[in-house]
Amino acid sequence: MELKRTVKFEADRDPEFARWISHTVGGERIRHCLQCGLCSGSCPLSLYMDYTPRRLMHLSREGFKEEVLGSTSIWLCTACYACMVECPKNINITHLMYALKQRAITEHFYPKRFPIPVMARQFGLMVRGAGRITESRLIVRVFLRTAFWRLLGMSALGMKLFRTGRMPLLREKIERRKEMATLLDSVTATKRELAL
Amino acid sequence: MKFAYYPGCSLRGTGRAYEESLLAVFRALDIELEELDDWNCCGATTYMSVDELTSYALAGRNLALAERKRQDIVAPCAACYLVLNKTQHYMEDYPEIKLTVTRALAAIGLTYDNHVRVRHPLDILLNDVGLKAIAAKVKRPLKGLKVAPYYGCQIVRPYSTFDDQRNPTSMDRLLEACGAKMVHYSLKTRCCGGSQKGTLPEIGLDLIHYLLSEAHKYGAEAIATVCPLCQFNLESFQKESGDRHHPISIPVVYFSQLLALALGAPANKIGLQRSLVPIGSVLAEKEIAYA
Amino acid sequence: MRDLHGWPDPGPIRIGVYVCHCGANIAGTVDVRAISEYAASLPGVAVSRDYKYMCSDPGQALIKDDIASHDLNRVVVASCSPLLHELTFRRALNAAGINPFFLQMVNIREHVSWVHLDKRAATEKTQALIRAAVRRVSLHKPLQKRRVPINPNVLVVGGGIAGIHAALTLADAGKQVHLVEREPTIGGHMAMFDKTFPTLDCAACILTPKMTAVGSHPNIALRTYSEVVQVDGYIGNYKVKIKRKPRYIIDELCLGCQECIAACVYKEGKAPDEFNLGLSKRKPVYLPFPQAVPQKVVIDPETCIEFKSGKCKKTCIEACGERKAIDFKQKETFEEIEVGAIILATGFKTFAPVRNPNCGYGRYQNVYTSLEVERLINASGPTSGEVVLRDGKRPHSVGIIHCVGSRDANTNRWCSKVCCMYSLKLAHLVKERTGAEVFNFYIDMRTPGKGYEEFYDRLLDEGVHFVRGRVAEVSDWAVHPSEEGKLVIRAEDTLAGFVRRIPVDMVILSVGLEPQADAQDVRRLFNISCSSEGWFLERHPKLAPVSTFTEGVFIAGACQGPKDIPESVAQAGAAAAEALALIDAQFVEMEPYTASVLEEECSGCKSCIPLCPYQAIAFLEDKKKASVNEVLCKGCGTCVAGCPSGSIQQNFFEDEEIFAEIEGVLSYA
Amino acid sequence: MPDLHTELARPQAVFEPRIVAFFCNWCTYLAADLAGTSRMKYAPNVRVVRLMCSGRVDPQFVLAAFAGGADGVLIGGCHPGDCHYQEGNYKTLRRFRLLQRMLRQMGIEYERCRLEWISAAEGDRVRTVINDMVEKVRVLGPLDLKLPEELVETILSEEVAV
Repeated sequence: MELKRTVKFEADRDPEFARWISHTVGGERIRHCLQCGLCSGSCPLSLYMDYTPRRLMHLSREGFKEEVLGSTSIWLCTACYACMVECPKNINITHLMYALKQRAITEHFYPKRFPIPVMARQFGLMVRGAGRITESRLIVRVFLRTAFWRLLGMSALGMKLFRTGRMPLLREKIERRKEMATLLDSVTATKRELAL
Repeated sequence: MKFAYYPGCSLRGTGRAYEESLLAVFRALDIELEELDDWNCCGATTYMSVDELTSYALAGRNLALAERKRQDIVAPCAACYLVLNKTQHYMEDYPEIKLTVTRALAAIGLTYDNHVRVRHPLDILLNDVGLKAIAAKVKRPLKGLKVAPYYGCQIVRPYSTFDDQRNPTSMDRLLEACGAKMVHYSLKTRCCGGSQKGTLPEIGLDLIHYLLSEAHKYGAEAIATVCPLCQFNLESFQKESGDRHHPISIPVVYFSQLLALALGAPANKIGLQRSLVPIGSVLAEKEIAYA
Repeated sequence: MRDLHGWPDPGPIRIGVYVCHCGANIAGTVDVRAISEYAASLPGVAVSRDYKYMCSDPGQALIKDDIASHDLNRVVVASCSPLLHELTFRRALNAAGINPFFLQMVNIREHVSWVHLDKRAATEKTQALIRAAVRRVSLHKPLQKRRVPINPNVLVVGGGIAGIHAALTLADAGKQVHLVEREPTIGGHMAMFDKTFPTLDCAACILTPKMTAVGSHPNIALRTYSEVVQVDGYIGNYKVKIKRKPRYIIDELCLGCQECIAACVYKEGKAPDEFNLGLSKRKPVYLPFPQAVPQKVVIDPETCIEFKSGKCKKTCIEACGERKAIDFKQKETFEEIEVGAIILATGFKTFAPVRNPNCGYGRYQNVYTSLEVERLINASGPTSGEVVLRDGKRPHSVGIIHCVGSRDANTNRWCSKVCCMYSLKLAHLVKERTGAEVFNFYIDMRTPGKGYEEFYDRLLDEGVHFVRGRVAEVSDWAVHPSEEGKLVIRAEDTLAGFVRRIPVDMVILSVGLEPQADAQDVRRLFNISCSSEGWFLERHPKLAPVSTFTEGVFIAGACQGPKDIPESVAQAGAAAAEALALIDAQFVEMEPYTASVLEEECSGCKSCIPLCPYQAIAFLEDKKKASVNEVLCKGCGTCVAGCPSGSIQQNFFEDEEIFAEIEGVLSYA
Repeated sequence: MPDLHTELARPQAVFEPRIVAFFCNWCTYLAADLAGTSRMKYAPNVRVVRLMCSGRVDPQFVLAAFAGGADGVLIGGCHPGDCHYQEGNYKTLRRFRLLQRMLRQMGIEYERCRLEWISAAEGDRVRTVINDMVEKVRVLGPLDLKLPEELVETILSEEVAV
């Protein structure tokens, strides 16, 4: 039997993190949370989570950053918004999940070869280059960088989709592709300027 | 009625049947669509989760393009509908987001002043066209075809104003007007797992199985969807999810395919040939001529 | 012509200005010392002081002493809202021998120190307000309050436990009480319950004697199946119009023998029984419940054959025989009464759970509201006290969901206060009657009250399960074989830290309390206010909990906010006492803010006459002048503002006084 | 290209508008009291004059306030149908419409004179209305009413009542 210290000291808390969560977009009402657990109950993914959404809300507002950003829950959220429309205190839980995901990526809090950040990156590159997503190409790129063996398992489905015309390999792109880079660079510049 | 049509990337890929059938429906009902000139990816949920500001800017470009034409947007894809709406809300609520997007748009010579309404086809069919008008144009009634309506997440939640967020009924009413019989089951707004199927496959398969088996349990002969990703998930992984639980095979179509069928469009013009689980035998059983 | 910038002749006017610290409430934000010094510099001010608590005895003594020693004839007090202490300081002036209307109050607490953070800005604003008051008070004229006699009769609206208790208290004190109830019987919600928490005494046993007492009290005129439709007049002198709906039974002749019910051509119930919330059926002629007061039957024209076709055999009339108490031709009637005070005890309604689709009400037949279960448990209810499902089977497991329609931004934000306790009561009763496993799903257990926490302990002892978590969904979606055919309640067990799925046979929704559907109409009828939630608004949340802003109108019970029985009764007693205090004084003093016409300036244009909602302005044909009847005038001042020749004036709100105030807040020192 | 600093940070305004408010005793004055007891914070630019009913607001009061240096005038009454005196607020509304037209002719902007229905329970609305009005008037700047003394007198002696 392996025993671990579970007591938490004040030094374990990160007050900056607590401040950040209640000041970030969507965090305005996190302090109103009454810990009723309706978010967890309505979440279709909570049955797989290490910390339920309710616990994440509380851990975040108290500043337990390690626990929150290291949690599997933030990666499980599918943004189905069930928690948000149910929340009796109108807390924007879905958006906070986004915010936590972003923070975890910036601070490198995710497992190696974890597909979500990889997918996001590939998605970003494709949008920047073409302005639109070609699903077939995105999927190939993601699997190559995470679990390429899965691609083989998927090939049967891929063939079916290809045959029914639902997997066109032709690259979708917009005409004024240059605008994409300008648009995205401007966002980056403003973000830096405002320290967002 | 004339709208700016925003297909989004999926309707040009796995969701082609959605586009084909939807255009057929709008044609049959004399609603004019003009594809939004040079539209770009909306930013979608994956992007949203890692770089939200960027996705607001991407959505902002589409909104600005529509505003320049003074048209409201029709966005059939659930993710696009959500992101475009969310961008509008957040630009109003958060000055820093508004500033970022306004600047980015200015850099490519565009402006956006919040004049565009982002509409879903369900909304337009129900509120602009109306059930009566649609029922009057039904040429091929669906003859009690038992359909489980599946709304999924992002159409009704959290921004829809055209339907109840917890208990939506717009698709039920539309398909009933075409003669279908709606199957009532409790999971019609429960998440299908979305892109989780791609990233955490086992979990995605469980969620897919729950939906299929509940619809099946209450006697559904087909599932109607409003979202390309839902349709893809529910249709493509029936075998895999069946392997984990018990096998279920049920056609999963877009609501617009059923609607187009009822309005008299030929099956091969509304993407029914692209189904992985064909609906043909079910239609034949009901003696619904679909050729 | 008015002088915009000049001072009125200060002449003999000597003003005292008193700035209250209100502890730190005002002094914390406003520089009271600087204000007092500033006031001293204003023309006409003879004395200026600041003091810790002006409303205290020493504070008032300060004013009285100054009036005597400094020969003051005007007083300005800068403190809290005039609605709190204007009367206090007017009394002080009166005691010191000057006219009480030589006072002007400045509200520097509610309107300044409590709403501003910037000390400098708050102090500047205070200066402006003081300047305005000093200017205004110089123009004040001596006024006299009017004394009006009070009608000693009282109207009580609503015959639930609060209305019953208020009516009995007043009647026992010898007052004539008119009790109006819109249902065919009094008793309200309490009559529907089986037991009451935490003592578990039988609701009927404690309520019925009071109901009978109301029915037989010589001082109570009970009008059931009646509604107030019009209210005119003012404190001490209200005229109330009451509509009596036809029950198609002549009250005076009906004995309550119920022979007609037995004789009705319908052998079985026909329409959903309102009292049993539709869980059983009643005949077109019925008594709402066995202990109903008055014991007079009612005929429902919606279901009675005679009303529908006119071709009924009318066996009821036959059964009634010689009494001839049935009258199919009865019409609604109107009656006018006069009272001096009114007590509103119109109660609440329960939250309609269809507004929250996730709890499955209306979709799954074995989902009940708590009120429905009260009827199931009640021995005189639809199942004679058996707790059974719709198919007649006894439930083996029951889930009680708290906070349905409470503490929820999507429906009602407030805590309904009584649900935790009644849920415990239902848990106990259901377990006692059925032996089922009972699960309570709660957010927080709220049991503040005498013996309440002990009752919670008792339930814990009895083995009832408590799951801390708001229920996300009730559905028939079975994931596990043990869930097949059951209602599955899904909620996070927040104390355990994971989501649980609990299959049950029966779900009870502990629905919250809401204002009555027509609360806004009633409020307008009696000219009182509602809180933003729709509850009747009390004059002061702590110090005047049963008074309203309309004098002579009091509120009691759950129409003011969620309340349990003991609280409702306590409030009803308080409202009765307030009404007694009012009418036993025999006279009421009215503010003298009435309008009057300056005859020599009136051009006789009559434009003021339609402006008055009280018909208080008459046109004197002989003089061709308008004239205000002071008794009818309520002092709104609308005619004053509307007079084209400026020939109507309003006491205490004369044009000059208001102009002085406007100039005062604007001119910079 | 919009300038970042002007858009994000409100310019440090030197102009503090002066606003005179006429609140009825039964609804809006009580609402302002409620805002106080609820410790809501709002801009300190408004000075309240208490009247029994918004129906007592003589258009001359509004003109006197503008002539006396006010940058804005706020009138607060009970919601339609809720007047303590049954229908005083309807009379106010009627007069207010005429008054607005007249102010317009005098070059006084629409936003400077405002009529709001605020019930006794709406403390929060007092805060939002006041804050909003102060901001709007601040943007308009000081009221530049260069009226000669005689004109002021004429205005005040003119018949403006309904």
